[in-house]
Amino acid sequence: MQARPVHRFSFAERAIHWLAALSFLYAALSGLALWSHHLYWLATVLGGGVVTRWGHPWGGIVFALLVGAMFLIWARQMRLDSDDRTWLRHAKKYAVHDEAGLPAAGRFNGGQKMLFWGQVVLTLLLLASGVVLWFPEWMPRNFRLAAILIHPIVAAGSIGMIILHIYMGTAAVPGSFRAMIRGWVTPGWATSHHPKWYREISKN
Amino acid sequence: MASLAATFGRGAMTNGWTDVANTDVVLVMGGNPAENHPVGFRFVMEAKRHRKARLVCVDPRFNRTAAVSDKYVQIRSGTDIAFLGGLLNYALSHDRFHADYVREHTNAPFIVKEGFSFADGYFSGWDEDRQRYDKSTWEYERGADGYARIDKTLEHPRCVFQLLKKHYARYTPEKVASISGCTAEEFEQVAEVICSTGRAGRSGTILYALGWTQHSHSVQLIHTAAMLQLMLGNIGMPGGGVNAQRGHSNIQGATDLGAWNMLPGYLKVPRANWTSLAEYNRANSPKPLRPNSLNYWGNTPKFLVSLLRAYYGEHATHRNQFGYDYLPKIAEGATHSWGYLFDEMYAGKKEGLISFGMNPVAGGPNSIKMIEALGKLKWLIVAENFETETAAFWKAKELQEKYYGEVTDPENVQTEVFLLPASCFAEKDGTFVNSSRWLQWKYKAVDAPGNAMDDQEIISRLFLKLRELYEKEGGASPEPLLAMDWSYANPVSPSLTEVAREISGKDVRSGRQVPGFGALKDDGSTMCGNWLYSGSFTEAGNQMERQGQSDPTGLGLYADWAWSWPANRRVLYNRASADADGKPWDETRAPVRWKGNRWVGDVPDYKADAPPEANGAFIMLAEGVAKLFAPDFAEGPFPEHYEPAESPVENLLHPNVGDNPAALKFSSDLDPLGNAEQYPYVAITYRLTEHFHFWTKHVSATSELQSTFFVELPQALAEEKGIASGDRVRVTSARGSVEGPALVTKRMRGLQVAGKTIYQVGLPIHWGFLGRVKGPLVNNLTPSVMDPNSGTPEYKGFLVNLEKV
Amino acid sequence: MPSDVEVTRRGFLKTGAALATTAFGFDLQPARAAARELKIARTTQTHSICPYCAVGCSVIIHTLGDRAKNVKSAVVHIEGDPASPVNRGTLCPKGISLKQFVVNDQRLTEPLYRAPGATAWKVIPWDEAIDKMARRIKDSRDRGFEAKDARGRTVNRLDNVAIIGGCTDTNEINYLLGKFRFSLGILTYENQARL
Amino acid sequence: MHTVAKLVDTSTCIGCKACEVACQEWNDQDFTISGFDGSYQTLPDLEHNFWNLIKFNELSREDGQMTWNMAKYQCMHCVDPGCLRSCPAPGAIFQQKDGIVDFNHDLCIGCGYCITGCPFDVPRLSPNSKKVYKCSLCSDRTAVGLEPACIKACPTNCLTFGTREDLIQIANARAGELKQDGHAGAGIYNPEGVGGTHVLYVLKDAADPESYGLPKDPKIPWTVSLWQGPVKWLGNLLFTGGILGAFFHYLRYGPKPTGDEEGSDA
Repeated sequence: MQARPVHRFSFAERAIHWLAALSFLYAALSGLALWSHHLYWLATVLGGGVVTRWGHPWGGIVFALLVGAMFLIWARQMRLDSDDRTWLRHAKKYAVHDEAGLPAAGRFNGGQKMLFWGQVVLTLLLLASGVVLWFPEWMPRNFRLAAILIHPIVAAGSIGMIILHIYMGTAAVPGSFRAMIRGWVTPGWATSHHPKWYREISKN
Repeated sequence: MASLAATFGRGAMTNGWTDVANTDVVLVMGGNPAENHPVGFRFVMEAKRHRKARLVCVDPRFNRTAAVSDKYVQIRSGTDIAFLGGLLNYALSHDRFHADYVREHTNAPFIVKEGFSFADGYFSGWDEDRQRYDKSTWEYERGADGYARIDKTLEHPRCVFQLLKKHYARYTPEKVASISGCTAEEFEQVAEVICSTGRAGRSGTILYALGWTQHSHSVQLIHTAAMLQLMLGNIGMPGGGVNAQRGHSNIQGATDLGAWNMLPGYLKVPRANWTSLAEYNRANSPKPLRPNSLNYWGNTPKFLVSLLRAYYGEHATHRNQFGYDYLPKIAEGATHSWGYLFDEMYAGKKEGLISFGMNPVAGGPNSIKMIEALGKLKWLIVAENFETETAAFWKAKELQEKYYGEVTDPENVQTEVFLLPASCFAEKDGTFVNSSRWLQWKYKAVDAPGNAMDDQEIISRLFLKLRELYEKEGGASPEPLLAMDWSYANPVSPSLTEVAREISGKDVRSGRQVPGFGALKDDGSTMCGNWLYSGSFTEAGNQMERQGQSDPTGLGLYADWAWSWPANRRVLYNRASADADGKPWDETRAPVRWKGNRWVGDVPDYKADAPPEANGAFIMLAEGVAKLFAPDFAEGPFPEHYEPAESPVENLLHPNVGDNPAALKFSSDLDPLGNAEQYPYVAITYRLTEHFHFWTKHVSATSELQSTFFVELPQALAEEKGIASGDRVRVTSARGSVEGPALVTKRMRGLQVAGKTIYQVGLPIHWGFLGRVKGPLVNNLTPSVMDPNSGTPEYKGFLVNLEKV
Repeated sequence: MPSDVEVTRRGFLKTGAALATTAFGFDLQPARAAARELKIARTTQTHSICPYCAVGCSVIIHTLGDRAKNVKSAVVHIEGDPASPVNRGTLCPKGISLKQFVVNDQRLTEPLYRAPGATAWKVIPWDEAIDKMARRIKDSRDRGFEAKDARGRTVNRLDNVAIIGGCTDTNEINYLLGKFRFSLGILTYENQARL
Repeated sequence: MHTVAKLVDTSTCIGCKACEVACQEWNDQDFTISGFDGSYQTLPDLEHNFWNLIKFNELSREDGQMTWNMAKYQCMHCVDPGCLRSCPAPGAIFQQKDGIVDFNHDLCIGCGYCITGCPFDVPRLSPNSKKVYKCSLCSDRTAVGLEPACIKACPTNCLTFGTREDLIQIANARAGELKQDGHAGAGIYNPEGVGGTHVLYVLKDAADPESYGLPKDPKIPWTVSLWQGPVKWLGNLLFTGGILGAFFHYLRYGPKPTGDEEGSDA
């Protein structure tokens, strides 16, 4: 039976997501080059230390702008409701594929919403601390001292989340990657992962 | 320098830089060596570190020297004689003077003629009409043998010692404090330290500079210091002396080679009444005043004839008195000092001025008068490394009008100006004489830039062109010009080595260089350009090039480094470092020692083989000893405290005689003096360590260090006036005004003088209307009031008003 | 950006030894030879004396080249001469920046002339300057020279022309200036020594 | 191997600025005309092209006497340099065996972390080259056996150059002299917080280095230490843990069932 494709992500959503992904990848790799001398070879790959130091803040700015765009289009949909909270409480069950008793997910499940809000907050922190590190000559010393600690901690958290996100979006949930590449999912995929959303869009 | 020459016999720093390390007490007063001679100051720091020497700083400002001093006292500018007079009184009344030294090496035992007196601010002999002294009562009483009478017990009521004691008894600590603005306690603390050197075994030095020489009573001021050092037995001693720190690289050399009314070697330019060589020699070869006086100036004829022989070569013969007539003769009573030069120029009495490396517009005093005076010239020739305010004086209106009173528009300045690019120190060889009297040879490193020319070539080409014109056209008395010897191997640009040989002198017949001035003759058989430098270039070669390091005495004499005038002697008057029997006052610090048949150590300032008792220790003076009582000066044989010409208070010692009665003042319309009602604050001008005079405003490194002129003022005054650091203030004197940001400091405070609070304002001098950084000419403010003996202007301690702009 | 890659690799090569010993350390402290070259390694050294104050510090002037025929020497550095007992190599801020005094774009390089009433300098050749100046001096001297005074005494003096300066020039030049002064009979000759 | 050091005896500093100019001159710095800021100090602070600054501190003591403390300020060449610790570009900052901490500007990426890492606030970013500069202790001169330019210039022997051991001895002796001279609080400044420094000071009042413009108890900032230490290790753990966790999760649980496997390839 050939299932009718279910439209999940608009072109704009997908474009913003992938631009964000690319800029995040660049910022993360260039950031990692400066994270440790042992990863400094990444700077070499990315065009050398001076270029890396120059490009990293710009990558970050682009990423932050795109996170801003995502915020504009998704913030309303990312509000946590009571189902999400219940879902989050039972996230462990989700992880081991024991989904009985989990509330039905809407367009985004609780985990995805947490990723969204997490990235929004961390990106704001990265942006603020990053600007301080970008122009050390203009910044008060205490700001710089705070930023030099906050930026790597937040970056590490952000990268950690994205590792999880990539796993989930590729290997862990087949069909998700296609959803973000092509924009559609199968009715089965929709039913099993986002039943509440599927019900809603089927009504219309 | 006039002062030291009269007191000791020679106008130069007595000891030298390296010797300062030998001292126990340093009095820095009238100078700021940490600021202006940082490298010379290193010997003070060595003495502090290695000898536990005490550094006392007495100055109107808490300055860089004060910052590392052990004791600092703030005084009012222009009250140094009061302070030093107080020290003399302290030494005498507390028995803190070196009695044996005073008896042996000074004129303290000399008896002064009856009739000498001091009362109400005047010494005996004041002629109110002529505004000068008749000095006939300032003389020694002579015995039947023609020599001065002495009393070695120092008890005769008219002996110098007793007169001195009486004169300074008025300078009590309380009086000093109320004149100078310090407290009596501060004064006594300092006096205790200074006078601790008034015995054998302890040396104290005095370091001074332009803070002493730039007063209307400067020569007397330095004489006071010299008297103090004599009373304490510190002259001729390593670590002692009165050490003038001179401000320019070759000020000493330029003076040694004849400036003002001098020929080279401090031989006087003839006076009109010395109509023949014989009369000159008579007038300038003093008679000894004591039987044991070596009286070295008795050799004047040898020095003069050798000089004339160097000047006029083959034209100097027995028949023409060796060309004596060629020399210009000064009218009796005339002095051709700075103040007169510019006063006469301003009055239109000068046609031309040639300036080699001087900048009177910036250097002043009274810059506006300098500018206007230069505008009265027909022509002005300036040889310089950089365009100076003097060469460009006609631009003053255009470039920095706001800093001036009325100056003339360039269009109305009719002076023709030649500005010649000269080579700088690195671009020619030759000798500089430092403050220690060391003649140090330098070598040429590079060529001058562009078409800049060596000074010797500029002078020579002008000379040769003039000679050519006079040969071709004749003119007014060409003889002195045509007789002047210019027979150098390359007359257009004489080799400086060749000139150095001429200065040191040679035997005309053998053509051999003379070994020293002892070989000079008055019969025309020797020639010598400057007897003081005789021996600097001998048959053994150029002594000034030497770079030997040996210092066997450990006293820092460095006899093999360069060459020191006179006769490579390093510590002047070193014979006075020992008692009558030749026993050193301090065995650990003996520059010379008597070995039974000769003196060893430094070159003795004495006959090398004369026993200790043979002569007096001060061989240049007719007395044979140093002069506490010195009739040479215009305003009295003893220094007396006189207020600056512009003073905020009356003279507390004698209210009817305020400032120096003999001071030189000028009466042109540009020479007004201010009073304390209109101008209530005392101003001082000074240098900063970051700059050298008016040169380094062309150098970016030093311009970066201090880019901006500022007005340094006490915090209390600033608060009173509502001025914060950085606010723009205007300083005005009776002559002109300057503007700049205020530097408000706690380092200067109000001083209690005669019951009044007196504030002082500090003005660094280094800016002008040309250079990499620009600023006002501080000398717009300074008065053309001069010391009567030296003609040095009163740059310190004049009155100003101050307002926030 | 191959050049950056190259630079980075060179950096690693230089630090190779240190890397080997601190394989996992984060505090990388590579020791290596100084990267800077001594700028005065092969200059020509000339002994001189500082022209500023009267302490009389010895300096060493370092100039470009070895005085070979085809070299135009230029001052590249000036520092204190340790041989001098006066300064033992030390200098003050003015002395240490002497190079900038010698090599300075504000130095005068041509004779300049300002005609009466003019508002600007004009460059003139040396020969013309010397001719003009000698003429001015001679005219003034001819006008103002006094061979005998009012009482008939020989005075041979000139009081309408004065010379100032010399205290920043060498003895030899002062001596020549003195000869120049007395050949003309000039009475007024002042210098900074007396100010 | 011996290490080299500079000694600054503040009791003999006359604020002549010879060291400032010697530094500028030797390092061929461009000179900028500074403004007036109401003091004798050349500049308010160090600059990327001004590595050696004498700080002038005007203080009035309780007894009404003035002191005018002058002290040279420059890179301290710490034994444990905060700049080096925080530098992300390998080899851009290095510590020579003789103790000199120097920058290799070919490798400097201009991130400015060293500025933050330095407890003495010394390195400065150049707006022109976008690289960071500071005193190199004249490593070009010391490499050929010459003393640093500032040391050579100093007229009052306030500055001394030598081995660190010798200078510590000299400094202690000098502090002893000052104590005898009535400065009971005299001592040396060689702050332990950075493992000691290769620029040592003798202070008349060692308990109050701030009156000479020196920080009281300089340490590498804890944020820098935390970042370079635990944060980095925890971060590394997080990254590797995250990747390995995902991998083993997949091995154990496999992908989520989608509900319509056959539709996935459409």
